Amino acid sequence: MLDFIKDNRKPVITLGLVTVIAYVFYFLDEIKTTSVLVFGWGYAVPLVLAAMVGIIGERTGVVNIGIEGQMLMSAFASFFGSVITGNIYIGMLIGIAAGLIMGGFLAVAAVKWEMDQIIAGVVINIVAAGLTSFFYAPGKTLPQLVPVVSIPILSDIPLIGPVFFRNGIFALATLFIVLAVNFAIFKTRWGLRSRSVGEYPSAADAAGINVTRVRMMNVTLAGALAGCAGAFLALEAAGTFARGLTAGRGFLALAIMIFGAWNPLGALAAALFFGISTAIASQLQADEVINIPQQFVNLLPFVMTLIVLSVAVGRVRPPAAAGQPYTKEG
Amino acid sequence: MTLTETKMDNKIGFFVRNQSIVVPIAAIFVAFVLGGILIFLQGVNPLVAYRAIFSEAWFDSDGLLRTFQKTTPLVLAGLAVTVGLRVGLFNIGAQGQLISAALASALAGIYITNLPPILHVIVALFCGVIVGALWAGIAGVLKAYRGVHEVISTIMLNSIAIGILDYLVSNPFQEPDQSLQRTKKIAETAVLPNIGVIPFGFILAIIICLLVSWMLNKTTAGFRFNTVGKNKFAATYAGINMKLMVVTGMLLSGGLAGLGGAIETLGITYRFEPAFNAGLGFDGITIALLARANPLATIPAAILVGTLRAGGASLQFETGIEPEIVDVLLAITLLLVSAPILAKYLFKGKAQKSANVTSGWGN
Amino acid sequence: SSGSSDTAADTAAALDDSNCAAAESFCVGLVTDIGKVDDKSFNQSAHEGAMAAAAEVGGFYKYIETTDTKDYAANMGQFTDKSYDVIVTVGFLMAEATVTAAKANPNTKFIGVDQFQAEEVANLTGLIFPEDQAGYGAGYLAGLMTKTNKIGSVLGLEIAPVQLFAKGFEAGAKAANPKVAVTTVYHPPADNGFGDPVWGAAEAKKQLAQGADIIFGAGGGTGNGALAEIAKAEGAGTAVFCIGVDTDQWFTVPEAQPCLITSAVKGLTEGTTGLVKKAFDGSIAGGNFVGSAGISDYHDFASVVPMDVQDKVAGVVAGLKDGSIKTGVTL
Amino acid sequence: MTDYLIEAKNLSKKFPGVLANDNVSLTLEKGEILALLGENGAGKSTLVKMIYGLYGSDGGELFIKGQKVEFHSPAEAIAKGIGMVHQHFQLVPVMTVAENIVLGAEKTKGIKFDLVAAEKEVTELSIKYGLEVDAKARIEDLPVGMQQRVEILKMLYRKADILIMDEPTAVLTPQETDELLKVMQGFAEKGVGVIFITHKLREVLAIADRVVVLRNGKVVGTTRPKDTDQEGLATMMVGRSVVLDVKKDLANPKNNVLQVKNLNVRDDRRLPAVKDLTLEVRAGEIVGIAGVEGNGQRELVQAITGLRKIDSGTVVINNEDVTKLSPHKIHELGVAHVPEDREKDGLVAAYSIADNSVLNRFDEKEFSKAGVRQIGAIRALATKLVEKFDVRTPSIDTSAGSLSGGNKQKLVIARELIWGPKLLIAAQPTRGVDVGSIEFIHNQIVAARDAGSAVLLVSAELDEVLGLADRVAVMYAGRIVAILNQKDAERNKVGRLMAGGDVN
Ligand SMILES: Nc1ncnc2c1ncn2[C@@H]1O[C@H](COP(=O)(O)OP(=O)(O)OP(=O)(O)O)[C@@H](O)[C@H]1O
Ligand SMILES: Nc1ncnc2c1ncn2[C@@H]1O[C@H](COP(=O)(O)OP(=O)(O)OP(=O)(O)O)[C@@H](O)[C@H]1O
Ligand SMILES: [Mg+2]
Ligand SMILES: [Mg+2]
Repeated sequence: MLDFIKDNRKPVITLGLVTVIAYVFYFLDEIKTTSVLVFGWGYAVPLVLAAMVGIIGERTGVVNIGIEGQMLMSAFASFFGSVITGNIYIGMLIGIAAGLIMGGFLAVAAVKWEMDQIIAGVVINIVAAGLTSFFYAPGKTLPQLVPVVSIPILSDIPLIGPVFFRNGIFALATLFIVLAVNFAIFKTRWGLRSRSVGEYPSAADAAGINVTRVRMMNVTLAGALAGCAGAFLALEAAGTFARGLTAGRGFLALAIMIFGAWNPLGALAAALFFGISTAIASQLQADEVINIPQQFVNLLPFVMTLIVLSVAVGRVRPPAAAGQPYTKEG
Repeated sequence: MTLTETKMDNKIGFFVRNQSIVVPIAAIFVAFVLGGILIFLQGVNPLVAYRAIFSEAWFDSDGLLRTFQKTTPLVLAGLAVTVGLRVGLFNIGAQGQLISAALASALAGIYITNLPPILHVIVALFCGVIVGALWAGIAGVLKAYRGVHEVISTIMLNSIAIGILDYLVSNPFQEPDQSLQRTKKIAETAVLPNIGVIPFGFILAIIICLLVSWMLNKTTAGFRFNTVGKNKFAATYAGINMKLMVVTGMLLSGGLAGLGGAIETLGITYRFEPAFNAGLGFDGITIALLARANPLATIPAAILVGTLRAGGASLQFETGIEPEIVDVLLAITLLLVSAPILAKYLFKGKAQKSANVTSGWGN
Repeated sequence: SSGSSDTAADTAAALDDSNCAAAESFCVGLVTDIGKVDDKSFNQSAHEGAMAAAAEVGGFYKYIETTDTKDYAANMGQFTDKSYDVIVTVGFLMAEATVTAAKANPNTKFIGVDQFQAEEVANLTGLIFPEDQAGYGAGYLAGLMTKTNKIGSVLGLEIAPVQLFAKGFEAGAKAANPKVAVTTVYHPPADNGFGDPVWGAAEAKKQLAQGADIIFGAGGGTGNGALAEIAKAEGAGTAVFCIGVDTDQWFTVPEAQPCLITSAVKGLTEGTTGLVKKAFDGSIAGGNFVGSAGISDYHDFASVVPMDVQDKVAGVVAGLKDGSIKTGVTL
Repeated sequence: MTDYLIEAKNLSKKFPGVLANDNVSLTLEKGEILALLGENGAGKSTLVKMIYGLYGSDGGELFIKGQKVEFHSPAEAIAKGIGMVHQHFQLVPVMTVAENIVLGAEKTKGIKFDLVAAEKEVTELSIKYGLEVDAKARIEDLPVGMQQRVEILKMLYRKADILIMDEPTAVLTPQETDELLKVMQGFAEKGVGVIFITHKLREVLAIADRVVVLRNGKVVGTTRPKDTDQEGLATMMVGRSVVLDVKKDLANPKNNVLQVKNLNVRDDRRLPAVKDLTLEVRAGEIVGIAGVEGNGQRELVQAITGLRKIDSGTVVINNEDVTKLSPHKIHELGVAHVPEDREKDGLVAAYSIADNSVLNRFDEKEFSKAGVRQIGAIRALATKLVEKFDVRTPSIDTSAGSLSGGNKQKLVIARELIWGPKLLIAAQPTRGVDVGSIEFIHNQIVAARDAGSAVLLVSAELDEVLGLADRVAVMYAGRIVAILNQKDAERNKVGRLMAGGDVN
């Protein structure tokens, strides 16, 4: 535990601070605070999941700007998968499978073909927007609702319980996914190898690690998380599919990833920060406590992010080989 | 080897040497074939569909004008992204810069009233360029002096621009007695004319494109940009001021996007309305990548996108195929231009490896 | 959906609009606002109305979905080039382009849905609706039904028709129940302001948690997201309710049925059908045509909404229609 | 034949425009140290990279321990017991020593990577072989000598019995080199076969059992140290005799060109690196800085050339205070700089040789008129550089990145020397350069001095400093601990000073 805190000082301090502030508000107004945080976390969930996709990719040296498209395809697949099979659980699996396929596409294009990684991602985004729009069929509804699950004991903690531990499947899983990704990247053999591939692929190669295979595998598997994010959006958050459902969240997730310094817990903190400031903006609009046009109130999350980044965090260093195809001569 | 064989070889050699031209053309061709299959699956003859697009976009005078009109801001947005890429900056914010500039030039076109025609146009264009440049400049300064990554800052600045403009056109600058969020029309003196089917803005865009290309390839300033983009350590060693380059790179990039927005306002829409410029900045990314960050190549890339978009409506009218098919065509083209598969298939061992266009997250 | 294959003008028929100019053929074209004919909202309603009218009178129907606001004129041009008899343009964003096209094509009848005509053009009819009245009626119902005295609205972008609905809703609720508190939240300015069900759902959830028991979802996909979220909430249909917008969303957003007591509707479909038919028999006149606005059927909630409430609301809606009640809403 | 650890038969390797290896055959026995010699670009690195599975071959056969192999990746070579130390260290800078050593052969505890065990094992291993390192230190915080140890430990950890070392001594101090040579001999005694690439003939004669010489991708001869000497080896490599000692006249120093006073500078980790340093260099003299790498030389050079912020103190060049000036302004005052890391700082790999030859002079009048680049003048300069400094390249349009290491260095030296700078600052000017080129570069530096340039030479190569410098400044822990005239600077004394010892 102590080690954990030491390893992750910045995110832990940030999250701790947020928690303390949240509880202060909680004692002032229980209902408002809880509901604002529920909104904030709900908003953060797809951003966190998508940021994990970005982090896994970049930690392995592959920039994934196609998260937006990967999520959109998965959202589409999970929704229509549910509709067609009549079962949301099968739909979820179809969504995750779609994510895997999209991840696999990026892997083949960016790793195997050594294509410019940004271009490969942009292609995914355009294709996804085009296809999901082209094949969209209106008037369909989900066969059933995603059940809300309460985790015993944890869900009874005031404030934190209802916010984090009383949720749909994907929202619930997200916290654990973040912890798992964090553990995997920094504590496992897979993580060590992946990071070496993302930092200095030729060193990894010289140490006998198959750079191409590690990259292919990670980028593909990360696609599954994009699948979870897409399925969350369609099945849990919106309960439907709409054209352009992801609405730029894939790009926002990249910002979150950088904000969080390519660190899963950092991304969690950044996404919560962003989600909660979005929620606060909507609450300020609803309460009309301050008399400024809603357009300005709603700038809060964006302006805050810029301020925090320029005042506090400063320069962060991406994984050294992110964006560079690994070419073996000869 | 016989004489004819040598001749054959020379002919093939011509194609091998000009791969950078052959591959995109082949890519477009293959994309249209694949797209044709999709169209065929919808029960429509692909040839009819493509004829609908091109007869509208190229062989109809109104359509041709619209093709040029659509191409114009795309050239400039593509250039904006290209210039960024050359300095190692990934400007996702061309959209925000373009729309801020569109409003700025509209305001200049409306509220400056005592200028003669040509001067008024110049001033209004200039206002757009300045505002676009400054909006991007914020990201440049944040990056140079506070280390804020331009990908984050430009994404945030896009949203901030949308919010501020929304407020401005629903309040202080809204057209009186109008429930639409939009400004008044610009004065006649600020209008950029069309010359036959060619908008004056298009000519301007082409000139700027040539200038930027010349600047990047032939001038010392361009050498500075390229060096920073290719190796920032060597650039520092070579005495190039990195901070200054980051800021000027963003200013130039934003100024180009801004010019796109200004031309759009003064030459096509004549006023500012938030929905007018939707997606142009993001198309700019596609175009810059399609052109492989080569300024001159943004012209054909933008013409391709402009043509498909101009012909899209006619496609639906004639065949019932949804206009989104156009994006699928573009995506396939981009994929084939950038992935080595096509070149490998065409040229086997002689395929040239094209260098990366982007440097990941810049540097 | 793909193209118009699920409409009256399916592909086979679409190949044959070559003789629209002929007197015996009646061709109807529709151009959407930036958006699609399956948007579960005003484009879809107008589309269905025009299609129904064309089918009824044996006419021919086709549509174009606009993808760039700068293409309105060109898209209308596709129809005028083929001498279509009637062109329906949807959405107040198209107002100006429609006026221009109408003036340039005096022999074609134009119907501008949601387009107020300040000056009369003989061959252009604006189909307009008093949205504030529809909102007022819905708000009146909400004011009477709320137990918590807290109601809310989850809205799309802050533009004129949405503001009219929202302000009407608030005015109606306050008129019915002075103690009621109304929360009004617009989507932040963004390209997807009318297509963000995720945000809509999150906002609805938040308002519910803060005690609102009736929520008005008005803003395309964004509002629909709110409706769907409320339908999932605890007590949906018994303690908490939702109200739809534009059309009777009982049909267009079936996932909202568990909570949807009514929708604040404007008669888009009937209005469009009626005007197209008038254009067919030649009785259409220029200027503005005020369509109906009110609230839709209660459907399954007819038994949940008390009879006296139903009566009071019906009275208010009638009063609005005959002008004896004013909403007092201005923009 | 089964006795050979490695037997290569007629290996060939083509690169666009270059036949890097042309039917190269070679053998390595158990316990043998085989030195590979050759000019820059002769194909040494290419050959060993093929053996290590980094490159595929375009012809020929390779047998490892009698078995025919065809490697597609280093992993396969590693499995056969081959280990390689690359000249460009293949270490992940942000990871620790232990992590780097076990990378690719990690032990796990449950699903966790067992870092504690790795650290313990690495510490034990390093003690056992007398190559002490801090297992927990991050690579980027270590001096190059230490990084080299990590590379060797990496191979030991994998129990390699064939070691390939590509210019391992290029970045080492004399002491470190001697240690390494001892370690290599120790390996050989245990039956390990070693392929050793170096440009330093002294090292070859000291430990090699056999020497294979490559030229233009072909084996041009095999010999044994006892049958030859430095001259003989040099002649075999270059095809002519090479003068190994620097010939120069006495210096004739004139006015002060560089004056550094009480300089304080910090390193990348914000720790003091240069402390209260004072130094002068006059026109017409070469001042050499001797010192173990990592004692502040790099920061000193960067501070003088404007690349690093100065905490306090002043730098004056030609009577102008340049303490706060930009690298550009300082260059304009007539300062040439051969940077230590040519790949990172000195060249743009993607640029052509022509563009690289004006990398820091692109805006001079000659190469830029009214902001427009003068391509003709630039190409003329590049052609001159390539010819005069014998840069081996197909053309001046070739990208600098595809030059061999030594040729990259020659290009940078050429660029910095050609314009007659008032002050030349040369950091590690001959690192990785073959003997023939070293001779040439040394002569050029002396010629620059004689033409009136002030020269500040920083080199980890003590012989180079002693041979070239008119005055030797010994740097230790960020300070100049002694300044000696060439005649007083004897090897042992300087060595002691470099290690922080006393003059006496
Ligand atoms: N990946 C490559 N692509 C193109 N050419 C290459 C490549 N690698 C090496 N070469 C060329 O092959 C030749 C041999 O290079 P190599 O690196 O083997 O030389 P070397 O003997 O190691 O030289 P040095 O002493 O400078 O290290 C050179 O002409 C070099 O430019
Ligand atoms: N992308 C590339 N394209 C062409 N040639 C390259 C490329 N990368 C490296 N080379 C060349 O490959 C050869 C081997 O590269 P490496 O980095 O191992 O150098 P080296 O020869 O071992 O070290 P040094 O050159 O310093 O002695 C060099 O000649 C280098 O210039
Ligand atoms: Mg070499
Ligand atoms: Mg070398």
